[in-house]
Amino acid sequence: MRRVLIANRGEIAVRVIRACRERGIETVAIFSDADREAPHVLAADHAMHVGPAAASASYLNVPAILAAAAESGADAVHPGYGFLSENAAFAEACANAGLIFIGPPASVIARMGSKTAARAAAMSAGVPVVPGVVPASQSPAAIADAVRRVGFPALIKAAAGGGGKGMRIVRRDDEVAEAVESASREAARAFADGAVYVERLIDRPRHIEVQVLGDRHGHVVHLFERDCSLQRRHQKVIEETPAPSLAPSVRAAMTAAAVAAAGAVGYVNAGTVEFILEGHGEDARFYFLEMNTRLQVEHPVTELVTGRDLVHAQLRVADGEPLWFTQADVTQRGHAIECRVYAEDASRGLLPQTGRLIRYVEPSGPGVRVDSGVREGQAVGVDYDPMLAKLIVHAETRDAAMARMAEALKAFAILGVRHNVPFLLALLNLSEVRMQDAPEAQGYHVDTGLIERRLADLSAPPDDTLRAAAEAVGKLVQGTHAPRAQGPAGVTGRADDPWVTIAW
Amino acid sequence: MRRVLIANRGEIAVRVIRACRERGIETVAIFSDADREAPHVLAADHAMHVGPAAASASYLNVPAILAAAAESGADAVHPGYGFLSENAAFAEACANAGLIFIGPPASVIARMGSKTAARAAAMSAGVPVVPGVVPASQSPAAIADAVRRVGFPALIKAAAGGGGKGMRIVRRDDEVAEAVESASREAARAFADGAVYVERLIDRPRHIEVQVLGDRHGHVVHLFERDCSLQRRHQKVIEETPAPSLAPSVRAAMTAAAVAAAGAVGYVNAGTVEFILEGHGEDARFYFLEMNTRLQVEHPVTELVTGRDLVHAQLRVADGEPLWFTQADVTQRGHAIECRVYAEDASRGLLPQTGRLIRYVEPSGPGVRVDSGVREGQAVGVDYDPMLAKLIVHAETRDAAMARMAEALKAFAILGVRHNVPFLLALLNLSEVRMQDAPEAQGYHVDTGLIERRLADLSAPPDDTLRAAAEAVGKLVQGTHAPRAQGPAGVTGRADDPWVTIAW
Amino acid sequence: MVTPREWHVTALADGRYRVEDGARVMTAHAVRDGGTAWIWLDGHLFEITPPASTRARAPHDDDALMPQMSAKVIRVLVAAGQTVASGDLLVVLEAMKMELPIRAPRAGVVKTLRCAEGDLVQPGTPVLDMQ
Amino acid sequence: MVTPREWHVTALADGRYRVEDGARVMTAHAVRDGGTAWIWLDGHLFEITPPASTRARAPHDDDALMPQMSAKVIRVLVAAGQTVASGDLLVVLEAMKMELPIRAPRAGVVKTLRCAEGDLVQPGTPVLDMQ
Repeated sequence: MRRVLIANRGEIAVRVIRACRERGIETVAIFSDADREAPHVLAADHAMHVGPAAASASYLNVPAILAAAAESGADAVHPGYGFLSENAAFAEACANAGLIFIGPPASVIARMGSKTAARAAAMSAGVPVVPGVVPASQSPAAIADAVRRVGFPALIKAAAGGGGKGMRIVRRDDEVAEAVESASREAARAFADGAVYVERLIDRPRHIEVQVLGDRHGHVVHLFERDCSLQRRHQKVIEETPAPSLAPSVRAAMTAAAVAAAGAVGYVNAGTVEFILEGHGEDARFYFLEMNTRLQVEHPVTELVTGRDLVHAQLRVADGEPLWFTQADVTQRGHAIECRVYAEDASRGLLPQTGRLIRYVEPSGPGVRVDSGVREGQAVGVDYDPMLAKLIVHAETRDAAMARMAEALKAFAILGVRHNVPFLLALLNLSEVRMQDAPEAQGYHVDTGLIERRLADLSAPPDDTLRAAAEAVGKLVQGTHAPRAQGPAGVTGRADDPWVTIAW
Repeated sequence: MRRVLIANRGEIAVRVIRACRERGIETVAIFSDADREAPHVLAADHAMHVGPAAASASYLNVPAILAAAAESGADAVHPGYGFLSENAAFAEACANAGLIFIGPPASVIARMGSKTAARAAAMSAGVPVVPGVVPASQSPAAIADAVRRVGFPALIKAAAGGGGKGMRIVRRDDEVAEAVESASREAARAFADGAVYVERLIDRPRHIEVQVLGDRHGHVVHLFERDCSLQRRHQKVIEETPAPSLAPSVRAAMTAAAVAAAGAVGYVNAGTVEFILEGHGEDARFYFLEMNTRLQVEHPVTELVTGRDLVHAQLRVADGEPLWFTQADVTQRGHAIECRVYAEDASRGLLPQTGRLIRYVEPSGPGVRVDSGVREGQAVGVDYDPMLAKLIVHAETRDAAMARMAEALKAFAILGVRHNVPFLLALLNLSEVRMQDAPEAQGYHVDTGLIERRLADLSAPPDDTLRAAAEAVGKLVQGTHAPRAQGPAGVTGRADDPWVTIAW
Repeated sequence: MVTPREWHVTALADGRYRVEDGARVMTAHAVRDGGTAWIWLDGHLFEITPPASTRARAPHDDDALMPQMSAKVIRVLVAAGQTVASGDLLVVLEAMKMELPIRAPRAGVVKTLRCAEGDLVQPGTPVLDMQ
Repeated sequence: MVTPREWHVTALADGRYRVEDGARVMTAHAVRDGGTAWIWLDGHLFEITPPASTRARAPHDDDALMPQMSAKVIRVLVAAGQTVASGDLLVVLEAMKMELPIRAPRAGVVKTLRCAEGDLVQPGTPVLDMQ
């Protein structure tokens, strides 16, 4: 492997480019019209234009990407996450073009990419799955019938799904028709496959997933779990490892199940087996949810706690190297948390925001890692996911990691676009989330519905004293002429003027 | 401990302030006239002015610092490193003022602060020391006599010394007089104590030190070693852990010796026992050099490889907490390297430089940590140490860490002041330093004299192709009017004009 | 009600501001963007507009009928003249790969439709008017 | 000798520059400070001054007699009129807590002493003149 084309953009493209450079591998970035000066383009050795801003015409444009690979002399393709990363046809096309696809074989992607086939694979490997029904056909009537057989509350899910897209909860019979139609439509648009199936809704579950790594020589190891229960609209917001208050026996069973599931399908590459967890302590039950056959957004927490670099691992495995460590060599040390920093407005239902990053200053310091793909001056547009950066911290204990995260979030200065950092701070401050290293017996009361239930407490405005301080700054800033003040100046203000202040 | 005054400046003050905030402890910064807007002042909850720019009148001004502590209501003092950190009188004065001094008792500082007393303490704990002679008196004749008894080459060292100050090598009899006088004078100025002693010079030694941590309840553990052999003018430039090619039996003996030395003097706090290592493999011999009774500049590499936060540990130990882990819990994982980024000019004998940081962009990303105490726009003056930042990387292997460091150094953009980043890159590229995970038997050929011997190879200019590229950028920059270009522009240049280009 | 309290603010060299009231010292990041000052202070984001440049506008039910961002209309479920109940789904937008439902903020009648399927709609403009 | 080669440079929005020659793409950081352009490129630091603003000055033995930075004179070991050998210690300066020795760049005679112990000396000005 000599030259890798990264078929992605943003922070993950930068992340992969860095790892390649560290391994002495040349890199080729691809870019759309919107990304000519994006950080991933500047980070790479070469950059190829693949189309207009719309992802469908650029980062999802298979012929253009394959042409870029051929023209640039790349011999391998890293798909990142999202976009084409779980597209079996793309993996197949890469293989046919003589390119190493840095991921599992196309057949494995196809199998695990269908939720129904993945469910069957998990069951045959002895891994528990959520009770559910695959509709006899994809007609609205057949799906509605499947919902009624599962009983309420039920969950309609896209067979090809991921990231919460094409997923609908139905609690009453009269919600079924609209939910079926909208789930199918969203699934069709997001995955080019509108097929759905139905599961029993596990109420107040935790989302816990296991990182696995398989090589081309039949070895599979796990790198322990991640707790991703803090979600909004089925999208993860904060992830951490180790999972708080997870009984050791349950952890052992889940990691073994993940290795069994991956081994059963001949898995190669870094991958994630997602579970939902119901109940507490030794009695908690877990069910297979799906397998993601690619690097996960939240992979950094695993890297920090296990000390293993997953992108380096992907590159080595794709190059045919047998695993260079055993399961016994993998240990958890300390605690890591990731916050996803999004351009979205917590006071307006977490709606994505657009604008320009007039000021963008990342936090730094001991135990603080930022994986980002934006820079100051850049426009945040409507074309792509509104994630700006991932802020990840590592510390000796969960309490210390929580405190470190709060300080790092406060030091993350992003101006010009509304964002969710105040929301993340409020979330970390919820008593259910803080938990202060509580004894196991006390339990952990975070589940995937927590954010929705506590939304009102998560967009609380700052107190009047802080507001007055901000208004005093505002007066001084209004008097300046450049985006960056050029020299020192001073003002003393009683900020009780009737200015219009919007705050988060 | 509720409110800590940090009796220091720069990166270490910022580091300590961050740790205090993470533990819910309020912070008080002190500052001189030169540091009114320095990062450590902005990071703290409160800030007290202690005097003019000269360190002797501010950061070494004990009455002013004690007054600041009293006025701000601090109940503890963290001395950082340098300045008053190993000043027993200051530790004593803090204790007398009812302040917790975050360090060992004054009596331990005094004992280990005298190299001769420390030597005696090490010897009585059974730790090997370099053969040497303590002069009968501090008269030039007595010192010269001690030199002759040790034999040539000999090393004259300040009894109160540290950081290479007050140290002179003498290889011939006619060098003795000037060396004795200059070592005494430098020692007197740096440590207010001109006493010196004499040791046999160990030729081509490695400098390896062991991190220890003791609590107020009689427990001492070690956190393994650091290799700090890459030095210039007796100042460390690059540090790493684990020490390359260190035989496990030698590592075990050195760490045990360090714990014995610290235990023998009732050591409390984070501290470092420094050794020099002579020879290779199982046969290598180590000698006690000195003990530093404070946090060390290079402590981050130990934090990354052991997963323990040493500043948090200092705070907990100072608050009376017994050690919360045992020796068996301390393990080494991966490899960490630190580069000290200095404002100094490699092409002019590594002389310190002054100026303004017109552009200052730190690297970031997986496994990259920057501990810094400067920011863009700040002046780098003559009053303090020219260290701008510490760049620390962590990776699974030494090779991976070296590659990561090289990439991070290239991404560290510092403009407006000459600095040693190109020098550091050249140093990492020396075959003796790279070593490429060589088998143990091959040995490791770095010693404390390597930089001096290879200095000519470490300030090699860039090739003409790169120079031409820089000149093309220069043309475009010369046409701009603001320090930051406001919009995109383009130029195509054949940069063969006779411009004056200075490059490192 | 803003607590009247004296804050002293000093602009620093790199766009930071030192904010202090004798007891507490904080650092803010702030920039001006047209008439708006963006301020990041103690984990809160402020957008401040001086009184002169403010256009008074009372909050309005029909805010619910405006997209919060540029979006594409993917479905229109009502026609002009149609009577709707509070909460009825009127239009479905899509932006950043998500569906954004526009629901009736109250019971009423659709007066004018201002969009069709496939249109791109902008924030601040209602997708339809209600009587 | 500079290799004649075509480099195309594009200024980006935040003070970075994209530098490419068809085969290789690099990113530079650059700023102008008075007449000097500071450039960070591929791990090398460049200071570039255009021809017009350059004052020609041949390198000179007496460079060795000038401090490279502001420093304090802590010892003067010679007097005017004194004959010195190459390498003799003439003056000891101190800056940033380090001793900086000034040694004779060649054999000769000290013509004028330009400093005394305790003085602050500046870069670019010799501490003494030699014949």
